[in-house]
Amino acid sequence: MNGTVELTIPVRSDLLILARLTAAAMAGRAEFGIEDIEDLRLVVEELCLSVIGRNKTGAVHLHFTEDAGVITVGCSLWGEGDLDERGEDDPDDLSLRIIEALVDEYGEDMADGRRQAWIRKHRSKVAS
Amino acid sequence: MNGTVELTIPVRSDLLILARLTAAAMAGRAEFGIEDIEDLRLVVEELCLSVIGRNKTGAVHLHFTEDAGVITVGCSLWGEGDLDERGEDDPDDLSLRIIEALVDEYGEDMADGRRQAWIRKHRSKVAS
Amino acid sequence: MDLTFEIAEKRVDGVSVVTVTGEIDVATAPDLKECLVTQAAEGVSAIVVDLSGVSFIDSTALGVLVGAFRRQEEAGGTLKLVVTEPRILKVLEITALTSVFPVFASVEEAVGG
Amino acid sequence: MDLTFEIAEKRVDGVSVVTVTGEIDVATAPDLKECLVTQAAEGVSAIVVDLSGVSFIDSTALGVLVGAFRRQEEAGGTLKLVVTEPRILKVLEITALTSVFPVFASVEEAVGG
Ligand SMILES: Nc1ncnc2c1ncn2[C@@H]1O[C@H](COP(=O)(O)OP(=O)(O)O)[C@@H](O)[C@H]1O
Ligand SMILES: Nc1ncnc2c1ncn2[C@@H]1O[C@H](COP(=O)(O)OP(=O)(O)O)[C@@H](O)[C@H]1O
Repeated sequence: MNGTVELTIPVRSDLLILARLTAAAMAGRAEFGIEDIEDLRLVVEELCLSVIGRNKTGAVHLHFTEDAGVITVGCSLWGEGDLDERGEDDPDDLSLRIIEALVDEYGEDMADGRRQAWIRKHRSKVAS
Repeated sequence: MNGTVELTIPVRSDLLILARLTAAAMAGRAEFGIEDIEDLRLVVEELCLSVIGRNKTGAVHLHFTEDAGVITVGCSLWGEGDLDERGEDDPDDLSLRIIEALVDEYGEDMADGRRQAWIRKHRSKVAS
Repeated sequence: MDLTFEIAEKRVDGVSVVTVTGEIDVATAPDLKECLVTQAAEGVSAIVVDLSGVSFIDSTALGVLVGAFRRQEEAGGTLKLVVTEPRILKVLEITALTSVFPVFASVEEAVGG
Repeated sequence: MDLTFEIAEKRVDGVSVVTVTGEIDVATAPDLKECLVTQAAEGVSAIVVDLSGVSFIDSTALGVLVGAFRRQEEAGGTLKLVVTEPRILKVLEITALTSVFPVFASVEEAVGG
């Protein structure tokens, strides 16, 4: 628990900003440069969007750890999800391209019996 | 769970800003005025400080709910706390005065077998 | 933390210029979509979306822009972007969308070009 | 979200003016305390803490200011505050600290008064 920040937000679009704020604040405190912080803000948004998919109920659970200039963010879906009928504007492919381009590592694993997606980003050598 | 935001942060001073950011973002989304948002930011900081007291380990667990212009924030301490030797600059009395002045209701209760302190603030009639 | 988001519409030389300010994310992208869908329904043939004042753009917002771009193409119209922020340009580049959208450095160039 | 926090010190007519910028919270208050403790140890008799550029102040920060005020009093010195932000004045008022600190609207008034 020590050193880990956990955040649970309902699958309701207008609160995802909290995930971005948490990522930015942690990266800021860990002395990431502005460009790295902006990358992380976007990546965390895309991580949430990819985990949420078309679910319109339930909650997104995130955990953030920072250790020696490396931030890891894990994201999983809690609770049963009713599916949205979206379909149009499905940006999954875009999310993946963004994540691939901006993180050092990403993947999926099982944590507490739940599928979790995670990303990892190192602080750049020169603060940009 | 639905509609509730939960945040767990280690008892480490430089991350309390996350509690303030979460409070401000929720209040902003709920169309609280600037003065109300600033009040809530301060109150949530003081709520955390009063729950943390002299503990220097463990984690602070917060939950935020918003319903029809009323924001409720609960705060409890998770994990065993090693006590800090502070003593000087003990601002408990100041925390209490601030909380009393800026919220509509506050109190303590038991939640999940843990002592929790909570505050409640209504959106002002006229956005200030 | 800047929660202000605004969409303004104006006409410049017969071109519809949509100026977006703030963060376009999953919460605000629907507003942009509604604006662009309405313009398409009204048969607007030339649209310029000015993203100069945009500080954050996510995949939802990009999806809305791509959707609008396609609708314009199918209807024989155009949709151009104005991007000045390096940050926004970077996001368009990593998603390979700079090869989809005509991107300009100012509204004047987009309207004229 | 503004994470910048700065403390600057200067001398104005023999008075030590400490200018604080940003948010003084539990994370940054120790820096202010260190600055004020150092000044007391150096025997500085007149201190003005300029809070004009402070956007947030919590009880930890207020505790630091009260502690410094008392140290100055005991040593026969003074500590005055410059407050221009209504928000900061409000916090001083609800904690009844406006009756503890001499509060001024500008550095000139604090140094002269
Ligand atoms: N490089 C790309 N070029 C074009 N479209 C893309 C690209 N990458 C992803 N897309 C997808 O195209 C979608 C937009 O199409 P959509 O909104 O379904 O249009 P329509 O409904 O008008 O057919 C976006 O949501 C996006 O996921
Ligand atoms: N209205 C008040 N006036 C004076 N002191 C107050 C007031 N309210 C609270 N205090 C307490 O006084 C403390 C500052 O004293 P302290 O730092 O212990 O001084 P010292 O260690 O120099 O004796 C603050 O932390 C604060 O809790």
